[in-house]
Amino acid sequence: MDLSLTESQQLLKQSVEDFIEREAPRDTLVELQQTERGFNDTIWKTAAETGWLGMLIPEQYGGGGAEFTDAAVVYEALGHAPMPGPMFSSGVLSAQIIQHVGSEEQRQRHLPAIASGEVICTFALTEPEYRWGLHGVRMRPREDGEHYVLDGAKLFVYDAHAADYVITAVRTGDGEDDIGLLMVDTKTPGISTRRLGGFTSSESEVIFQNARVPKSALLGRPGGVRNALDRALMNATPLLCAYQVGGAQAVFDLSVKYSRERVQFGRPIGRFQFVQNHIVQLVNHLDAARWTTYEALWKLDSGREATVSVHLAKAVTSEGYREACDYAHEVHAGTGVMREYGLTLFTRLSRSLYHALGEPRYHRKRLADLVATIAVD
Amino acid sequence: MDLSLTESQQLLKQSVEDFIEREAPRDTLVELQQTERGFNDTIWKTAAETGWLGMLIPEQYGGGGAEFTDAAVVYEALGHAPMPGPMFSSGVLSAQIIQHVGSEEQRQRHLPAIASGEVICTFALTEPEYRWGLHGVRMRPREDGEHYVLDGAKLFVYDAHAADYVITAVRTGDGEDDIGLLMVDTKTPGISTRRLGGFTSSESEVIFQNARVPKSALLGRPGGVRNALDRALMNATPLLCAYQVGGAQAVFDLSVKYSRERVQFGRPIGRFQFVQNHIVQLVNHLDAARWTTYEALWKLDSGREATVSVHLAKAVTSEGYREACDYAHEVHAGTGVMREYGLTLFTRLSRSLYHALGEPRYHRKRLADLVATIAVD
Amino acid sequence: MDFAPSYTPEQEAFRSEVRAWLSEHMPKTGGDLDSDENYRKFRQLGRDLGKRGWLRPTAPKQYGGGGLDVASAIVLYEEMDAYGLPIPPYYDSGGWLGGASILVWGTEEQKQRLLPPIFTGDVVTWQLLTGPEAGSDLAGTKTDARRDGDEYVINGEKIYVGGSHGADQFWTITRTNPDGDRHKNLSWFMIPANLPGITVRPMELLGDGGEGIGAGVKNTVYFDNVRVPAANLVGGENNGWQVASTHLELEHGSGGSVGRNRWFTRALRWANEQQRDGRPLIEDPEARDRLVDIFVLTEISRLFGLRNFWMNRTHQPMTYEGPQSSYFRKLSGLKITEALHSLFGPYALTHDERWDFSEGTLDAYQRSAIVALHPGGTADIQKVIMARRIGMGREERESAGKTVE
Amino acid sequence: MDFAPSYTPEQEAFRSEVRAWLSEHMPKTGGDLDSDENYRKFRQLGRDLGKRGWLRPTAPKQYGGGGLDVASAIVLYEEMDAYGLPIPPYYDSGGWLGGASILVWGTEEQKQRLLPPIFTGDVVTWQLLTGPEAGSDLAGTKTDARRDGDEYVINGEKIYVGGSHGADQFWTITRTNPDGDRHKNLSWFMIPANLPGITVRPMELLGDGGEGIGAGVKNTVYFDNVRVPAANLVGGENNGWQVASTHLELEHGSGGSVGRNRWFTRALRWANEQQRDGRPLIEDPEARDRLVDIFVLTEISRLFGLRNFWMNRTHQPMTYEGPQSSYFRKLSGLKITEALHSLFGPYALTHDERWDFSEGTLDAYQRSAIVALHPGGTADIQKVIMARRIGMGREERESAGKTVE
Repeated sequence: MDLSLTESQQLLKQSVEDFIEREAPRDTLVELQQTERGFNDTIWKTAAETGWLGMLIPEQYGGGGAEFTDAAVVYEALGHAPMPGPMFSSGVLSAQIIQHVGSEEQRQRHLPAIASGEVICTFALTEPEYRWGLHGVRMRPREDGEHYVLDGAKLFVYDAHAADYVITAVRTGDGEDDIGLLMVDTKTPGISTRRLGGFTSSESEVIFQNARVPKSALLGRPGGVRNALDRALMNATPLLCAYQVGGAQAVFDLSVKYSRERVQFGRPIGRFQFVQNHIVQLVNHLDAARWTTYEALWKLDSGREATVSVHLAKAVTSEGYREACDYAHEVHAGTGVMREYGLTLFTRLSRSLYHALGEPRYHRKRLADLVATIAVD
Repeated sequence: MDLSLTESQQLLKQSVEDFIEREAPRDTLVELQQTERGFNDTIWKTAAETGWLGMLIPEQYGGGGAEFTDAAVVYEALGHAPMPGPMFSSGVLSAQIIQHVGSEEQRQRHLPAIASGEVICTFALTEPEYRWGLHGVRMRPREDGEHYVLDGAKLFVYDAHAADYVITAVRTGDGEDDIGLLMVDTKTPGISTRRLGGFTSSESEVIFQNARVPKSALLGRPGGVRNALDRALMNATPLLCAYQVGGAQAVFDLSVKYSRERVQFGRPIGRFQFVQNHIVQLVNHLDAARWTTYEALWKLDSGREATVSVHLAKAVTSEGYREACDYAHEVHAGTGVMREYGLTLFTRLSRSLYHALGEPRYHRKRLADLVATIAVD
Repeated sequence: MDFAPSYTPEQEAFRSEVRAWLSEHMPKTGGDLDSDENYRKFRQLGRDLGKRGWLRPTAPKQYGGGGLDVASAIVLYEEMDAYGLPIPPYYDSGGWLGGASILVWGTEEQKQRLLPPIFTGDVVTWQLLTGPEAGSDLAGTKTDARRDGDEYVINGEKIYVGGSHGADQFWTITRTNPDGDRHKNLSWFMIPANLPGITVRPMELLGDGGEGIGAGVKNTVYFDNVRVPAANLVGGENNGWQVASTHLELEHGSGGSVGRNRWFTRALRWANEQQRDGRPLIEDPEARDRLVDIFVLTEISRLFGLRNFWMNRTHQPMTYEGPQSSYFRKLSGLKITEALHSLFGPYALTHDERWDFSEGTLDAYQRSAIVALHPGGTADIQKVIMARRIGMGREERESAGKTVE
Repeated sequence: MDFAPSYTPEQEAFRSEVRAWLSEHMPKTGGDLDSDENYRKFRQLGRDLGKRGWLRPTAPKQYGGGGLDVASAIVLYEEMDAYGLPIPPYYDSGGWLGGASILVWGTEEQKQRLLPPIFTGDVVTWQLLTGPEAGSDLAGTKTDARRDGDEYVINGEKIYVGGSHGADQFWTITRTNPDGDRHKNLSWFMIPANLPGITVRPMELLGDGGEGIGAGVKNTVYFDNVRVPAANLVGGENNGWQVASTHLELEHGSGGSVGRNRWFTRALRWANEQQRDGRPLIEDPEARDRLVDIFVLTEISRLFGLRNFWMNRTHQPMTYEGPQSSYFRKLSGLKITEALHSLFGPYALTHDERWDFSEGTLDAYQRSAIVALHPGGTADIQKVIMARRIGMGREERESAGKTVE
């Protein structure tokens, strides 16, 4: 048993933190958040050049071939910034899908481009009748010779506005398993992407109007997608959790600092037990998120069955990040809602990522299905 | 609009409180709780003689014909003691069922005896496959000439160990509405009652073994029971809520008092914000319980449709009483779990009454069914 | 007990009158309710209501109020509520709260001079309470007022002020004796907004574009040697904390309300309209659970507000009820946003013109419920006041501030 | 990162040895685990374990411990846990905590004299911490120890002590200088239970007959001019608060655990066995939701315990982790009781011999989870310590007490 980071993981963490301090301090991120694209090229290039982007991608496809926990160290530090950009959508989620669902040829074609940052990719599942999970997929392509023709909309797709490819889940038949994933080039005529306004992070619509996609864009074989996709999602989710843990940690750090600096009634506010109570609840959520996430990562790295742990981690982490921000706002009162202070960067993410890859209720329901069948001792 | 008690309600409240101070102070009740029967004759006789027991029963049947809110004033004061005994089971719940389900002849026969305290009555619905509501009723009598023959068990029946009659819900057919209510004399051969041990208040089993009950014991007509029973339950429930409100109020009173008297670290503990937080949460639960209950009572008294308010009140009150006790235990720490102090009298009731007449989830589900059909403006 | 206001035939006649008048005078509005165009319409409606004494229905007639009884005032609130509007139909908490303090603490001259413009809708008033250094600790303000002849010279800064559409006057609490004892060194002023030395600058906050008319933007107000006539000092020098206790009490919720939180009916309507897997969302058991969560929370809020309304208007002795209602509303706001997010998923976070079915209200509420945690005293401050009023750990129980309504 | 203990071939061989030994020596028990008969069997098992050094596996060999490495100790815990038992298999938190304080603060003579009886299972030790006047405020004790020649004379009263089956010795914290400064006027004693002037009387508490072996009954211990040899003063006169910091730290949870809370597996089993409407309860969506609630809470508790176990055994610098784990366990205990009540309805509240399917554990837990809020420091005290250790509102961060394990 050893719950510490390895030396190389600590160095990795330090290198991300150094970069953030240099290139992406909080006031820069506050400004960036106001821009249309939401991130900038420095961030993207660094992520690619340092290898953070493609860390999880096997070496033979141009990636770092790192362990899940190594990558999580990076994503936790990114979440602490909080660093914007499609790193997770492209380098983790899409790459995992291509790796597990795609053919060898598709892996060789797409993964190196993703790892190098040359190509940005994301995953589109949900539709206007929003529901996470494959049974919510209704979009059904028409076949036309060597093409599929797509009509309809994918909604709440993270980072689609910045993506070159959108891996689009479509229905190929009426059966539960009749799902296909199309590697759709966003420059295809008839496809448009647009970032949605509001308290979301970087969710977009993708509209398909008579869009012709070559059949070769189909990842893997039709009908055999479900298990491979599930595997990819199980692998990717804990990295998103790590990003959320980093955010919750930052929100904790801010709150403790503010509790020391802010003076009211002649005392630092952290001396008041009401304020202490908020921070205690906050740190409990933070640590619950952290350790459920770490255990899921360890199970993946050590080849153990990780499904229960992944669902547990995502449920706990999503609830925890949201709660952590709420408590931080109670600590900060008016200061916390000033845009320049930066707390709301996290609050926004805590909301948007609450439902990313399935809201807590979804993961709790899946947990119920899994644990209900655990052998009773 | 007038949210105050009337002068006569205030006098009523005072008279119950005076009686409790004289005859049933808390240390007496702590002793009484340890006895097999759980209450004594002084309490029972006073409840009957003062008219508290039969308050809700119409005057022509020997009762007080009082309004719901009048009776609630009494039950709130009783809950504040907390006064034990089958007052609610007999004088409210059973009497309401007989009044609404029974024939005129049955009303005239049973209600005066209940009002005078001569006869103690209770209501048995749930069975070993516990579930509140009529669809949990499986016990099916055999017909034998002028008798029904009963076999099986009713469980978690409040006060059955002290009852002369148990109004027993039985199934008369397979349809949802095929329910009969039998006025069963507990002295009938083949019937036994026994109080259940544990952290319950006064829940009992009633066992039927080849018990022969005359057909005349059937309240009303078979098949027409559901609506009338529902009406009786809707009328009775807010009185139980009032009893719970009284308990939550007592628990609040104890906690505030203790917060002043108990000194730790050189200060009364109520000066610590952690302790203040417990009491704030407690009083919020208390007042939510109080005002949802009062509004339900007012709707009943003024002839308004009260179903939504009754379900709301029972859900809020049951959750609130339980939470109130939990917070009171946080305030009291070790002192609160000493039997002689008396707080646990309330804690026990807060648990047992949590599921009485349906647990909060049941009422929330019924609320969902009702509010989902409210006309949308 | 009677939870419903009862009306005399005169009051029922008054309802008909109000209803007819409103149907004739209610402007057509749409889109962003906080737009300049909509604001102008609501502002005009306010002036029209004010001319009839309907803007401050229970305020004394001699100061421009309506002089109406409570039941008639409820009639007015209810009829306005049918249009989803409060009285006044634009942001004027400064007038409501400041007016109350002047009624209690002002001289007769001040009441005659200062109240009619507020009560008849001639002016919009902003309250300036919070400073960068003085949030929860209001009495720690570092905005100073120094006497100079017939004037006071004010210097300092106040934040989280007002709304998007400007104001005619401000009131604020200042330090008139920096060396004086706490709570005994403050003074309360009414200040024309156009005095030289005043600068108003919008803040960048999470709640921008939030729900409600004119409640969107907040501002910083800077005072740079602003000269205010001494006649505008209300309640006497160094008596400002007393004057403030009146409006703080009301701001902490002791005034109560007869209105209903609209989130349940909105959520119910959308849950009926939205489809999931080809069926209305309302048929999903999870969705129903979340609706009931919202229902329960809003019902409790409504009942606390109703209780306070009754206690306040019938002059029952009040203690912790105001801050309780305020605390509950703040915290249940957060819970409701989470329930809405669970109910509608990512739709709860977008005001996108193509996809948002809520006219921007869902997205705005996700943010405004967070912002609402602090104004009028943080949730923690409400608990501090409740603890003192209930007498936790102390025999003496602090009493509520003096209000009139 | 590695969440699983890794074992050498020697350690795996040790597992086989332990397993074989346990299967031979484990007594047959049944019914009320707190019965006198069962207790005697567990007590004997403890002595047998003690003879092999398995009762305190990581304690130094020269004082009667096992001198084992952490991984071997985990092997032992796991194998005992398979029988649902802790080590020691009877109530002896006094030995665990007091032993730790003596190891850190005792003289060599005291270690050699006092530790072996504890570590080999010869004695059962009770901790006497709380007084009627000193609950959360332990340092406020009014139990006095006055030096008289080679002895100290002790007078006072301690409550919430021990279990149902008596003890051989006590340790407690006393005031040796009533006029001294707070925290500098206390002394820590080991006291034979049979000294004249000691009276033990059972208390009547909510948790009577609660879960766990010997944890049911609590007692009051009265000291009436009890003469204790000065040689039993540990850590020096007026240094008692330091000595206490060691066992308080452990009691606040910093020792961690590798065990699992059994409520989830129990609830799951019952939900499979219990029928509702002719189908297993587990098929009910509400029931599944409650099971997941329990699962999530117990998993978080397990992970906090595991983290602390690792930190403690590998001597990582600890701050707030101990009290965090303790706080979370206390509060989640209450939530679990509510989930169980929701799951099983009134069955959760009865130990009736005919109807209870849980062998009394459900009913006992409904009460013991309430009782568990205060021992080892109330939930509030855990928060106080967390605040100091995290440095809320202060730059200096208090460090955790010194422990050995």
